[in-house]
Amino acid sequence: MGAILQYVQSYLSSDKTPGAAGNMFWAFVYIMLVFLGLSVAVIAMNWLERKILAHMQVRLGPMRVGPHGLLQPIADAIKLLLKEDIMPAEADGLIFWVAPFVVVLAAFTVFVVVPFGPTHAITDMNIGILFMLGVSSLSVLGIVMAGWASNSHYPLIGALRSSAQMVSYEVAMGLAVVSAVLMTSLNATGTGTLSMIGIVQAQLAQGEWFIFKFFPLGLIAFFIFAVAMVAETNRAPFDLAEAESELTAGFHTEYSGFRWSLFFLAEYSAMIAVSSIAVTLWLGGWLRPFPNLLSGSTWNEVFSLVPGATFLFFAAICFYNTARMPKHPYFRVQTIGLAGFGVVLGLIGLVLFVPAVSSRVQDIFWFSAKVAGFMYLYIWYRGTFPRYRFDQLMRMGWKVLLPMGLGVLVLTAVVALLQSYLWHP
Amino acid sequence: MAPVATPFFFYLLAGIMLIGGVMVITRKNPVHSALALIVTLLAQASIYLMLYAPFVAGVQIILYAGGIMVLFLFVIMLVSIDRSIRERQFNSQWVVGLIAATALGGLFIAVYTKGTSIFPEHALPMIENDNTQKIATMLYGQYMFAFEIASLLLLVAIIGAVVMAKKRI
Amino acid sequence: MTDPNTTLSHLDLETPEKPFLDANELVINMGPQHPATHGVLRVILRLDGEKVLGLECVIGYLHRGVEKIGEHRTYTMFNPYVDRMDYVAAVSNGLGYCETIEKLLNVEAPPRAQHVRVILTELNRIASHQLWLGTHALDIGAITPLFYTFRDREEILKIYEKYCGARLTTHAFRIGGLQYETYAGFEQEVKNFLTFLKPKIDEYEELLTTNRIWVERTKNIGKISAQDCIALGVTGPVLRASGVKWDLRKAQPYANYKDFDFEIPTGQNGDTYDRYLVRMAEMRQSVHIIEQAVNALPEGPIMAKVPKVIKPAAGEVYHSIEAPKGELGYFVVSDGSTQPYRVRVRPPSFVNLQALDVMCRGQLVADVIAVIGTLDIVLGEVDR
Amino acid sequence: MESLLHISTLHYLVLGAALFLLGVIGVLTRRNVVIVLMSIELILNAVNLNLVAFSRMWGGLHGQVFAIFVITDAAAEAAVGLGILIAFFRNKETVNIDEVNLLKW
Repeated sequence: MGAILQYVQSYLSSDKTPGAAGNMFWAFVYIMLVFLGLSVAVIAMNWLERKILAHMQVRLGPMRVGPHGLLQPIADAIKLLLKEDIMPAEADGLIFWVAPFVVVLAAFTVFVVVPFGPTHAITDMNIGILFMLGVSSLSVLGIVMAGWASNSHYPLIGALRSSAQMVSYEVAMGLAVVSAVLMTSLNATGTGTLSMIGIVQAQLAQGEWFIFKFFPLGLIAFFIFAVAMVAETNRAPFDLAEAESELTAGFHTEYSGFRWSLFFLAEYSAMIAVSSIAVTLWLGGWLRPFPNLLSGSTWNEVFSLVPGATFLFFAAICFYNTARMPKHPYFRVQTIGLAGFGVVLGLIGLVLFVPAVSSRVQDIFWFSAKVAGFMYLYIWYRGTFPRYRFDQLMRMGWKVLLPMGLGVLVLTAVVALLQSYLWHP
Repeated sequence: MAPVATPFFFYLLAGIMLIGGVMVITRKNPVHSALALIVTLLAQASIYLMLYAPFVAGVQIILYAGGIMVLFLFVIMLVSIDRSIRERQFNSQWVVGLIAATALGGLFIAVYTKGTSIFPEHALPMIENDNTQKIATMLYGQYMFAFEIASLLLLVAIIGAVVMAKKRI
Repeated sequence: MTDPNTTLSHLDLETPEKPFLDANELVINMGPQHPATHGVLRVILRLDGEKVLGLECVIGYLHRGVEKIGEHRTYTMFNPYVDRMDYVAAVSNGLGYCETIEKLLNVEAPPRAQHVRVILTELNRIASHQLWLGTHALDIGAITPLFYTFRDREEILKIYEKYCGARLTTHAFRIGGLQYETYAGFEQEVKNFLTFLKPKIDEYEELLTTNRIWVERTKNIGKISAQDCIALGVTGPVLRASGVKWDLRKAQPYANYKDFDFEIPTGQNGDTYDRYLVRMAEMRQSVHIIEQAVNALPEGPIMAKVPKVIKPAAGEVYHSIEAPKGELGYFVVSDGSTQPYRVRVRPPSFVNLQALDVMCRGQLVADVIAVIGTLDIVLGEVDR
Repeated sequence: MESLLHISTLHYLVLGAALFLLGVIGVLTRRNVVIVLMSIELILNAVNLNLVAFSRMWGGLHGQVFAIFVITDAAAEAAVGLGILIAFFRNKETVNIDEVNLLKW
């Protein structure tokens, strides 16, 4: 018993990830935490997307289930779980059954290496970024399997489209990633790293986020990645695989109920995954903003208050809306619910002010805030852009992004080489 | 954490690979074959990890499972397979083929039973941490020429594939 | 892969089953339950990969026999039925029918009625174009304009509701004039609406006109030449976008359109983008017409002298108006009884839909969606 | 038993040999070109496994580098092979390797 306790405690003082420290207990705890956080994020994302999109489109969005529709995702989840699971008679049973799980597995596995903080990752792989790209590319297989197994025209075309699209944009994406990885090698030893934590630490050591590195090269690489990642996740304006006006619902036309919801889950967690790659590679991962401009312990103090303040701000919004609720007995439960939600947010905010908590959670907060920014972009794109046509999409991937990616890669290498010659002749 | 070459994982992965391999060559439907091959490839990537070769494992996943196999699936879906499923699956020389393969297997067994002694008892120590960096140094140093030739090969392959698959150029 | 039940005519689709990579292969049924066919249109597409080799429209899923019903109703009783054809432009349909019967009876609606008719019809044109814009943009993947246009279309429907009690199938006009006098504050409300709408049209254009994806998706898509348009009898914005300056409001002025000053917007390329621009310009022109009409709204009676039982002399008449979608014509034959002997409607959507095949050949599947959207068809009118 | 539980290079080599054999059987007996190509992938993978296992045994990286070259080669081979397959399928409408006999008139 004591030995187990000691095993559990031994990690707490460590400055490594549980995977790197070889501590199975904490690795398991982290896996559970990431899984839980991801599920909550997907649920929140579902609600936020509907609300933000609705407000962009001069409507209210879900308002009925819970205050301001807060419980809508849960109601939807229950509905989807209770729905009949239909399998077409002519479908290839096994593959039809396995496909959604493949997609979900691919989307969730990448989070093994996502660094939420210097110690807040399940493990730190030597080939972290390669692993992420590789595993996220496996979701294509699930999509192709789903489309083919449905044994129907529209899903098949949707699957072909999305596989062609994802394979094409992976190339441009890979080139952009390589140019960022190249930047990690600008240190005394001259060797870079593929490890996700190492990449962020390289940005910390160089005192510069890679998006600003070799301006505008880092920015262009980031832009290429930002475009490719939208295409990679099959979201608007690149949502051809599920373009409802053309292919009804694309590769998941024949899916229903629980298995359809798995595709939904996978889509959103894939969005979070690629956003976290972008954040890690170019936006400094868990580092707080303005590390150079606003440096010093005072500013550190100020920035450590931000997480708590953010939650208090959300709580304040909740209370403001509670006050605006109609004063009618019919709305009593909803008003109380909203106030309760505000109280919970406020309590979380207050807890985050405790220095011990704040210092441990700050990294996660900054990382999540940056990812949340990307999530907002995704919603914004969806509200603003029409959909690309397939040949235009391909032309953009191969004729615009790929040459740009190659150019940026070569230029980055040239500039890095010049710099190293000038600094260490 | 250094990968532990535990017997359990080795036998598990080896089992998966062999079952997958058998499925590849026995399934009627090429899509099933391709999926079995993907499982085999992923298991092999895990075996690479056990062999202290993380970079090769990553390349295996990203290139083989994510690239080549998607290409295979793509082509299988383009060509209609309805007819080939209904046809005979094995060619007429299958007996000869099996005998040749068995002979080759016998050869392998002979070589391995005779040559076991040349393998060292314990593998030499290997550091995993800078595996990628070392491979990069070798690729761009000692194997530079081979690397360039490989890139040329890929270019030729791309052009060849386009020329052959395109209806009108 | 081929659907054995597809009936094929001019498209020699009955090639033997060939694999997908080969030319003349894939035959796909788009619709009748497809989200982007604007109702129950079924399009049989012959595809080479994603390229359209040809297509055929199968219609009739919404056939209600409106023309036949006309033969069994009195002239007055048939009036509400025409609203159900192009249900998004019900007022235009009513105007066409009423004017046709008036022509048959040789009566003319009084000036005040004419003005109100023009106001309501032009409002209807704006509403129809707004609905077209929203759904067309939705088909191309821009989901937001739909909500903007529906928000503003609502204001028009409110004016209708206040005027005659109905929002969609309004039955606003009667043979010989109007049933209802305008309500108090009608003019002010219309004027308010116009000032409200002008910036909104700019807002739609802001979202789309210079949006690169929108331009790429619509420029040079679904091109049709002026000759083809004329040969196929295509009318309305589709014809004008191909560069033909043909608008029945100018060419054969009906109601009192000759009193108003307005332009006929035309395009040059005859592609989807031009049709979009033409319709946007038409909305502005309609605003201009309504402004003139509402400022010069005369006093006076709203109903001409029309007998209680309409019994036109035996004869036939064809009258057409410029509906939002093109030339809407009514051919009515009277045998001297209280019921028409024959009512034939020339619906613009039906005729324009013929051009779909010409416009889509050589384009991609995704463009078929855009072209169906840009033709602005209403299946209620196509099938009648 | 002891030798079974202690995983040595030989274990990997035997696994590689087994995969190689499976691949050879697939190439020699199947009629479907796609499956033949996949069997070739199996063979290449068996070779890779051996290379990496030897690289582990000698503590060097040459085997791994060579494995990467083999993977590159496999990609090229798959692209060209599938290109040929598509061209063949377009002409003959079959993926049957027995009918690849244009040289036999």
